[in-house]
Amino acid sequence: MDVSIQQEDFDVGRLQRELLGEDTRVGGTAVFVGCVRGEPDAAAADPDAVLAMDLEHYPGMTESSIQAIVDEARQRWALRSVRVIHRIGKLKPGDQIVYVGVACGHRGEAFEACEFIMDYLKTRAPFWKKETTPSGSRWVDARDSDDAAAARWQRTTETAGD
Amino acid sequence: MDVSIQQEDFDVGRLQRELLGEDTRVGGTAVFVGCVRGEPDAAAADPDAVLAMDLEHYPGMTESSIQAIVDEARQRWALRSVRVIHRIGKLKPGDQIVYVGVACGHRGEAFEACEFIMDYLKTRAPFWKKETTPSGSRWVDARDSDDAAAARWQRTTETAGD
Amino acid sequence: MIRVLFFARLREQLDVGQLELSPSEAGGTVAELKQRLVDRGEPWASALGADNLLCALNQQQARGDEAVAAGDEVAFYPPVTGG
Amino acid sequence: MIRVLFFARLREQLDVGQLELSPSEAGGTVAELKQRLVDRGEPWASALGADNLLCALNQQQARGDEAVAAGDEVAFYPPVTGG
Repeated sequence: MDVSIQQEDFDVGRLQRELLGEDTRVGGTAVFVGCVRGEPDAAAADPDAVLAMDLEHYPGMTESSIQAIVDEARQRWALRSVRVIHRIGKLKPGDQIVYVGVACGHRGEAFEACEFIMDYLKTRAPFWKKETTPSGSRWVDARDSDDAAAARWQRTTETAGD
Repeated sequence: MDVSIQQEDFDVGRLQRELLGEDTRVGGTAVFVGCVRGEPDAAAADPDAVLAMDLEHYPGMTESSIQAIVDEARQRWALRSVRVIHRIGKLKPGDQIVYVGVACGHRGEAFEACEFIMDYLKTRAPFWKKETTPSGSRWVDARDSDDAAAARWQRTTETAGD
Repeated sequence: MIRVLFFARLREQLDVGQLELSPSEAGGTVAELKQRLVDRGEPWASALGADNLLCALNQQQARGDEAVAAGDEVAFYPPVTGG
Repeated sequence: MIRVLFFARLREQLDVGQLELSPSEAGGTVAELKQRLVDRGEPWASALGADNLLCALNQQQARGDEAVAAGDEVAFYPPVTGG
């Protein structure tokens, strides 16, 4: 199972052991963990401080869209193992949101595949963040920089021609 | 303390908690773990199979050269936290060799800084690997691809002009 | 019937998370289904008029010209912000 | 005295990990120190003649033209293979 959507936190140490398994062809693992940024103690000072975050998603499509991204990564790089976990529900600043871990024979492909999955997840997987601040709650706007990050991989395919 | 050289294994879960700390400005962490590749059970079949590895280093210069790489990364990216661990001595296939972890506000800089540190460590830090195989032991040769990986960062500086 | 889902800001603007339409109510394609909803007036017209709105047919991102039939699931949602 | 270190394959080829030279034995620079060792004949000449050999002065990578003085530490070693 490559993809999990869950409310519970995840244990990066246990995931690392699962990623490596007993596979001695693994030369390296690249792991990204995304966290909720915010200022939990700055509530009084800053009306825009993020006090909490709520993550909504589209059950079913979330899993299948991330699995499609993972499948595409498996076609582009020789992944020996891959794992994606995305949390949903109520989170607070400092909490882990997302885990993307890949194990490969060589470090270059591990870094590339991990960043590819994160960039595509950011622009294709149906999650929506709502922040709670002292002045109320608000939906987070999508960022153009995330679209640009995902578009890089498209250009790579075109210019490389393979 | 950013850099450790040690014989003991390291615990990626504990290191992740240290990397995050209580810093709620961290938006993401990128972590690379390098492992010994080999075929521990293929000894009889393959005279070139790696059965074990011994890592020699230059005490003192190892620490200072990696710290210099970390300092350079800190100048190029806004790292909120960084940790490098490199093991020395006798290792076997599947063992963890190296840990590079960085925590940043945003994922792009976390990925870049982590890969930068690994690429420079590969070409600048005075470690030497000696493999034990069924047909004897041999020093590992340096790879041109590692020099090319490190040279990428040089080009980036030149073309960006900052 | 056709199941229609709304998420995040859009769900709040419409104050509805899902509804069911008969194929004749839905029109023939995803885009026509959306137009039928816009034709209901406010808050549908404004909420579904946002030009960055995305849609999916049976949990695959859709362009709009895909045919919609009984048993299908259609979803409308704002740009995604996970990760 | 000047401390001279050898690592990895080079250490094995020379069968020596470190030695001490007086400033007059060492010559004036890192490159001259290396030449004095090469002049000892085999195995020094072959081992230190490898064209990809690296050197460091006081634990900083060196080019060869750096001056060497009493109390300095000079190291010679093959290309690195850590990570």
